[in-house]
Amino acid sequence: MRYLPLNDKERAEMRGVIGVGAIDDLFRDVPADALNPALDLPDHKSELEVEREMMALARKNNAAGDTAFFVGCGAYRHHVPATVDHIIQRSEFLTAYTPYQPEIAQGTLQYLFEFQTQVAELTGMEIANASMYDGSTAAAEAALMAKRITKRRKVICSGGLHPHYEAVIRTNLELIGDEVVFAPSNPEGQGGLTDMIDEETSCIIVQSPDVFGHLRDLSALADAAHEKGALLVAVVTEAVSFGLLKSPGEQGADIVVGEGQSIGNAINFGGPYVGLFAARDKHRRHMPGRLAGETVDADGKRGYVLTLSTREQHIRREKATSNICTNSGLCALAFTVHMSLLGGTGLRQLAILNHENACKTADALSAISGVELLNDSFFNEFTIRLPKNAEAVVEELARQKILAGVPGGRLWPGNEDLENILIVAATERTTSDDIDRLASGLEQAIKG
Amino acid sequence: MRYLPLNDKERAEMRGVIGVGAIDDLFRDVPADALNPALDLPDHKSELEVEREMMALARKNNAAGDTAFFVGCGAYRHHVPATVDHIIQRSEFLTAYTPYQPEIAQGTLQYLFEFQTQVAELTGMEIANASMYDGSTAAAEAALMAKRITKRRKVICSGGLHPHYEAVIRTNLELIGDEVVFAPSNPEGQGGLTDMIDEETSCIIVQSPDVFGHLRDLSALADAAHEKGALLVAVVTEAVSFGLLKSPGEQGADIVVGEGQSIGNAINFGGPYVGLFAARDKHRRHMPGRLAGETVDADGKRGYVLTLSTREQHIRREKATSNICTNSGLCALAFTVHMSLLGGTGLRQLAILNHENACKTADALSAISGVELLNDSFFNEFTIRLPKNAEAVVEELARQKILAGVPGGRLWPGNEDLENILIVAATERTTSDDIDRLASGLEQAIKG
Amino acid sequence: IAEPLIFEVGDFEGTGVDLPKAEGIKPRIAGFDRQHAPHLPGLAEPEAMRHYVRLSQKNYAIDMGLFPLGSCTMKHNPRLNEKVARLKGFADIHPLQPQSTVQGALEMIDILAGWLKELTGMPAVAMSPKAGAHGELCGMMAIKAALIARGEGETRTRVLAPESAHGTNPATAAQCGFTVDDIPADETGRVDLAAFKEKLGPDVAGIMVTNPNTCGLFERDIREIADAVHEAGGYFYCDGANFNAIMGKARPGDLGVDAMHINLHKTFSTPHGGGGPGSGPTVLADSLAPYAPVPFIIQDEDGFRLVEDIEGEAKDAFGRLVAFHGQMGMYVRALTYMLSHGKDGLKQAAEDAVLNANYVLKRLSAEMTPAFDGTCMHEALFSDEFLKDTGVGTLDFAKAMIDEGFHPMTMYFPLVVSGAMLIEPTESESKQGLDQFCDALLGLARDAKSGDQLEKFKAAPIYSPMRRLDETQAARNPVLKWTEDAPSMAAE
Amino acid sequence: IAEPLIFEVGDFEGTGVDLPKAEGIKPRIAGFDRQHAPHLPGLAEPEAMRHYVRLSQKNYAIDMGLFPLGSCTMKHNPRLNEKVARLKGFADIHPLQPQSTVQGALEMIDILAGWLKELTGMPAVAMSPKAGAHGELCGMMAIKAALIARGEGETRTRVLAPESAHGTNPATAAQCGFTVDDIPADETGRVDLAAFKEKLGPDVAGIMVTNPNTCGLFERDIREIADAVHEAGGYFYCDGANFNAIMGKARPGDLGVDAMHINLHKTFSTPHGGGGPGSGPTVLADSLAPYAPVPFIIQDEDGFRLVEDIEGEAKDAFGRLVAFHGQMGMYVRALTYMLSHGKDGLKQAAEDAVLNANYVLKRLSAEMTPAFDGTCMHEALFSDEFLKDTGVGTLDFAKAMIDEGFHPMTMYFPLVVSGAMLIEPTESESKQGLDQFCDALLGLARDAKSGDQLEKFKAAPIYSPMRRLDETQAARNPVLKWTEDAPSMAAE
Repeated sequence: MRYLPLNDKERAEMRGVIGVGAIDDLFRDVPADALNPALDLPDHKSELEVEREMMALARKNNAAGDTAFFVGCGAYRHHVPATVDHIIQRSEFLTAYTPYQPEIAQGTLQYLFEFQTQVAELTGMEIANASMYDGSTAAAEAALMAKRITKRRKVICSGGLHPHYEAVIRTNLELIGDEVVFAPSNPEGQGGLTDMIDEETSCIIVQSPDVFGHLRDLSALADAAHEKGALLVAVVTEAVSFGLLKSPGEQGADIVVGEGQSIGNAINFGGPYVGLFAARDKHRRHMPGRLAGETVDADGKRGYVLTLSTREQHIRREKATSNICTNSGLCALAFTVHMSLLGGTGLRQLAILNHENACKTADALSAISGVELLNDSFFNEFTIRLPKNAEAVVEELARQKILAGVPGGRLWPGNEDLENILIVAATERTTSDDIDRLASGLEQAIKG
Repeated sequence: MRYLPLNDKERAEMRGVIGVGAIDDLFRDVPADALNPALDLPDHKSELEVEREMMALARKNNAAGDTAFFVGCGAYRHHVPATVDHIIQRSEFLTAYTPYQPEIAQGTLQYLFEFQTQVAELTGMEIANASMYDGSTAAAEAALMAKRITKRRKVICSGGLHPHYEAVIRTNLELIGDEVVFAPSNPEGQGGLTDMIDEETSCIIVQSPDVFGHLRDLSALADAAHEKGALLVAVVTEAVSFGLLKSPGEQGADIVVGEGQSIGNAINFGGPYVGLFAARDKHRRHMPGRLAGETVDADGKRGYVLTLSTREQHIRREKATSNICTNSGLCALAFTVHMSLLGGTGLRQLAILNHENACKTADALSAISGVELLNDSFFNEFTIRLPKNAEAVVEELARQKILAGVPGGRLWPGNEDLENILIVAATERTTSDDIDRLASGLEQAIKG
Repeated sequence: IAEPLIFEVGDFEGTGVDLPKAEGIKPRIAGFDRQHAPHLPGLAEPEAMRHYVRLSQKNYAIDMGLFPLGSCTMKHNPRLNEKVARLKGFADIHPLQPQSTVQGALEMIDILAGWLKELTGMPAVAMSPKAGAHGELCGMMAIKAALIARGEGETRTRVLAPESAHGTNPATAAQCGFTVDDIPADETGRVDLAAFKEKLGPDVAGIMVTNPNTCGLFERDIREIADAVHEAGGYFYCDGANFNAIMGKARPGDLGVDAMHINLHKTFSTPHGGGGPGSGPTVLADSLAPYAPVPFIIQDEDGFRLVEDIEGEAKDAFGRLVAFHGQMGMYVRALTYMLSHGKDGLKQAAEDAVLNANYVLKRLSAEMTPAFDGTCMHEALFSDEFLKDTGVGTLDFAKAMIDEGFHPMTMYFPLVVSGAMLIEPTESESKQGLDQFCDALLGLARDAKSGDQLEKFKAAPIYSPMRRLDETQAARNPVLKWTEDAPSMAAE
Repeated sequence: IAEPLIFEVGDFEGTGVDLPKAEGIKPRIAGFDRQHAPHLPGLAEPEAMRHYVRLSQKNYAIDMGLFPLGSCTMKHNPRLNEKVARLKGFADIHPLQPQSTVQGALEMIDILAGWLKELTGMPAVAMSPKAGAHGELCGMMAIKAALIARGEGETRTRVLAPESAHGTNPATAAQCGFTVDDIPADETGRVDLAAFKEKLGPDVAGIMVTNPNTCGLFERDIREIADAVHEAGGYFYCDGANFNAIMGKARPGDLGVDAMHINLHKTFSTPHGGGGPGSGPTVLADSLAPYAPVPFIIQDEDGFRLVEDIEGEAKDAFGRLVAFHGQMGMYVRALTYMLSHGKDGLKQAAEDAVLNANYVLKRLSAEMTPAFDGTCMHEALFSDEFLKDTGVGTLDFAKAMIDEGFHPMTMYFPLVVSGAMLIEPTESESKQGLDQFCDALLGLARDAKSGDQLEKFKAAPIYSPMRRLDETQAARNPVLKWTEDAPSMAAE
């Protein structure tokens, strides 16, 4: 086996040193009838054969790059500079362990510190952690954090929250007996959230741009929440929007969580992604996840360490802020490198391009007879209502290598009110040709 | 521009320090009417756009991996472990300069030393250099080296030599008035070379396996050459054959040149490749190209330097052994890494697989009525004669995504004796399915 | 040489990315304009490349040498895995594109699930957990859901866990609303069976046991433990962090386990990446399988299909753990690793891992104090007994390893051993490499005992990019991001 | 820490590659069996990975910092180029597969050829030369062929070249059977026009001039030189190694040049790779174009077509320089670089390269001795005048740069300047980076002049993976490969 350096001669020699005759002498504690089970699995294969087998599976999928592509809803297909993948593949980053030994992990620690600074600036918050698994788990952690801060056990989710995010929050909280109230999802815009906030509410969780693409006025919601002693948790699933839109921090959010995939990371069929988590400094000891902090070494030189670890499970065990003990290090590095290339200026330009392509797509689609655009405002994604079931239309267009967007039926199965809606995203990768193909394909599909 | 770190403010500041007003003040020596020509070229583009443009060109080609593939004749499609490409892409190897400063280039120097050792062992020779551009230029350099050693000006090329190699040798020698004698190419086997050797002959150049796939008895040729005071230059275009076949060194060759592409490198439409160059130790001061040698540093530690540079053009100028002042460093690294994974044991296994797949292919094709196998012996490539023009057959099969091999007309344009032959190569990547497709496609094409 | 932060080298007005020109379309963002571009520098590509290349050179990594981290299984990360994970058919597909266009991806996940089930002898697996701790959460949530379904959600609230458990175990139990009750270890380093049985009762939801445990030992009473907890009406959660020791050799499903997470980034070689991303699929026994979260994959006449609707077909599911379907990129790498090894290679890997650990245990016992008698599984545990009265602590000893060119071992864990040093070499090490490592540690042990080199240990590391860092100062006055004009705490 | 050779760590019986099993088919190799497998070790993947990763860490590279190598143009290598070069449509096509199946590849080469012709103002280009020196060979062979066609092959045998020429120029001329005659430099560092004209005669084949020249100066009399050599019946070969200074700013074709090679690995950013592979296409004027070697690409109604037959359509071609069609992998990278920059970016790059060099020239002139008055092009040349009587030589000064974290500059070249130091920063450097570099060099110059730090210079480098290596010993008793049981010359 190409990955195993020992040969049989060495194995025998080592058994001799240890003083055992057979390898199974080292497995004596395993119940004899359970040792060395027969397994219905193949034997080892050459790299050539494995690659061929995996390529055959990969080829059965319709890669986004081979289509006119308009799918979003929490994962966005952006262009990532080649430099990013080069850097994250460097052995010293790729195969490093969690930086618990800071003397030989400054590479990891410093980029996490840079990442935290970038995330804090983008979200408009005071501090950020070193990343979470993804946006949805970050949102659940935010709800748990709000509970720790407010000592209240009721969470209100906006109807514009991505339904997967809502499900993750609900799963984490309801199993332990907390209450999760979810406002109904309305593709034409959300309202009435403020009336739901009461003295039991730990936080309201609001996404903007929301899952339908609408931009939300977080300031008003923040005021309403704060008035009742509750926190505002803002959710952002498209990190590129930070380049163009007012940050949640500026609008009074107490915790901002987000999906960072858009910057530096591929769509990867849903993972791995990188959760962004930012908050006010006063809440820092309630934060989940890792934090890199600045310090000095024995020679007085600036360096970085993991800090405030008394919040974490390896110290606090059942009293920890969270059971999480990894972050999404390599994806955070991809984010940091891409962001360090973009800079604020580049991110703004990128955001404008995204918005412009979405505007052009929206115009092209809303010109089709029978198609209704439901958004007054949007960033790079919007919702249209079709005269027929959107899921069927999407399937039909997929056969023409047009991936038209996310139909309501996919995210809200069984919800008849939403089965005709289609959520369409554009990015800087969207071409005029893509838009033309979508528009004409959609026109045909509606007629047909 | 993403690759240019200066901004306009800095540029102005720097011009101030230098004491010039406009940038063109620094270009004063350029004739004014030639400065800043209008160019009929596009302006800069984003990475996204460039990638799209290059991908569009790449997609117009029929990649070997998407076909049943049997093309060889000096470039072979082998499986290269993923580790190889990872290592050659490391910044420290990829973006390093020629190792003229050995204190900070031990990485490059040590792998070149390892490469030289591997090449010497594979070819069965005493020494090897740090690589040449490719096999064909190495062959020309070998002819020039033989001239320096023997002080004779006539080279004899075997008819089994790859015609491109012969052309390169001829071009390098005939322009300076030397004589190149080329025995006629006979796809059924070469003979009569010994009779052509005389006292004016500096060397005979013999390829084995030859371009038609035949294995040649080098020992007899070496004896005949040595008897007349000439040298035997052996050419090997398929480095994997070293795993199974008796080395040229064992058979008395004085210089061995080869194409190293097969080990570690992709087919790359012909380049970059890596030339192998090995010789007897007594001729080392006549060797062209770079050599890495062992030495010690000021602390007595073992290290490596470029050595015997008094042969080279930067010291000897017009007296140099060759004008060559690069090697094929990164391709040599790929060779070295792949070879260090294979080891002698793995190379032998690989060679056997290649030979077996070629045997299976030969059996399948020679079973077709009208197809004649011309080889008694071969390694992973052989020649068949078809009842019709092979170039047309190859074109027809290409439309079915079968790349059947190299037709005689491609390598010997205008040679009617060779227009019906087809040279077919198999490697470890050849599958039974590929062989079936080729055999049935060929059968149809011959009938049709 | 110190590497500045990007904020200290980059141009805050600049960008290292070229983009197509915008057309100036009137924005439709309802007045939510960000007034200024984010205040972040944009580095030209050559500047960014150098910054991150130089930063990386301050890291230690598996590709440079041994990572003897007990309980963390840092093994070789094959580059084939990286290559395959970047195939467009895996990396460039969207989680919400029509399922008819991603049949190969669903099939790939299904094949991987099949391997995990067969290797563990368990009938079901929840693929979506994003890391080991997340997999624990998945397993404990399934237990919670099963208890609720049985009507015992309110009454069974106590979870038992050995003192030697990973910190995530109690944290996870607490996150699911359980209380945690410690089980003591016996003198052999295993669960004290009598003490354990005494703690069983009608309020026990289950037990969380790591096996092989964090002392590097196989819980030889595992079946008795399983039977006892089952008899008491509880579930058996197994922490699978140490599965590398027994993959292909023994199956948790044959030993009475109800749920176990598998760290794809430990056992199946997906890269650790400086702290993630991980992936922690959780295998489940029949008793817990119905409660597995969405999404899961089923195969019917139309091909593979994701079940995502929590209200419909998956009505018993305890919910959803993540948006989308989990760590696809890690699945691809793990399956590639499995296919490469095959059942024979995985078994050989487990055997080599155990052989290597015992070799290290044996050789180091010449100077260091093994925590327990006898052989071990895939990791060797030592106590600081041999450092007694030397003035050298476990931390000093570990930091001195850095100067010998090695990453320190796991220290002060498990808590049941004084000044614990836990060494897991994995199967990726050659005998030559292990001998170098052992020689270096034996030398250090002798130096420590010699009594005249205390200074060296206290000052270590010296040959690293940084010397010992002041963690107390970092925690007392946390600086968690770069701020313009903030005074640096560095002396230089 | 010393890294052993693979021969010292690997298993000579082992292999780190798994292969499908052979079937045992009877070989058809006519008895030419190799008796034993080659005696070479096969390292397991983790061993090989560590070996080469650790080796790499002993290298300096552009991705780590400035490479101030005059005449070598070490600029940033964009990773986009690497990505594109690995597209299967470029990397996985065979040079002899039917041309109908590689139309995109031929088109790509044709587009690149178009850029090269437009940027140089020349009507033709031979793409196949594999490196700069090979491109010189191509150009000089074309000249030889043209002379032969004119019936002057035997009579025009003398080539003129400035003393400051790259060593490859005379070596190339000699390889084509010419003799070489040196032209002296004038006091401004340029070709001495009068001396040059005196050397012209009916036996002159041509002149080889680097422009900008190796003193970093533009040959301001270039048109007069061209006219004179043409009038004398010779050809003008221009060494294009320094084209980076003028790309987009001036075209050799507008200045009377007949042939010039272009180093794609210098000017157009294909990676230097520790010494190759390079690529050196040679542009040709109408006078030489008919003699261009095969293969070349033409476009007709059927698409793109390679002309390969030296007897047929290409009957005037002087022959063939390489098997197949040249350095495809480098073409892809170079074209990607060109498309990224565009004509505006290339011009800006040349301007920035010249600006950076002049900034360095100006700043360093405070302590170091510029070789010539006035401004320079893309590289700054200093003499060792400022080190006079310090005991510090150019070599010592350069080695001391290593301890400051920089690669040394080009030393002792060009030969026309005493103890020359030739610095080419390229456009890839930021002002901040240049200032650090200048500060370091100014500090070294002051240290050298101070007279009390001679030791430091003589001992340098100290902070590198190795100290100064004994090149004399290496050459006196060459050890060119590892041999089992050979006594190592190392003291350790």
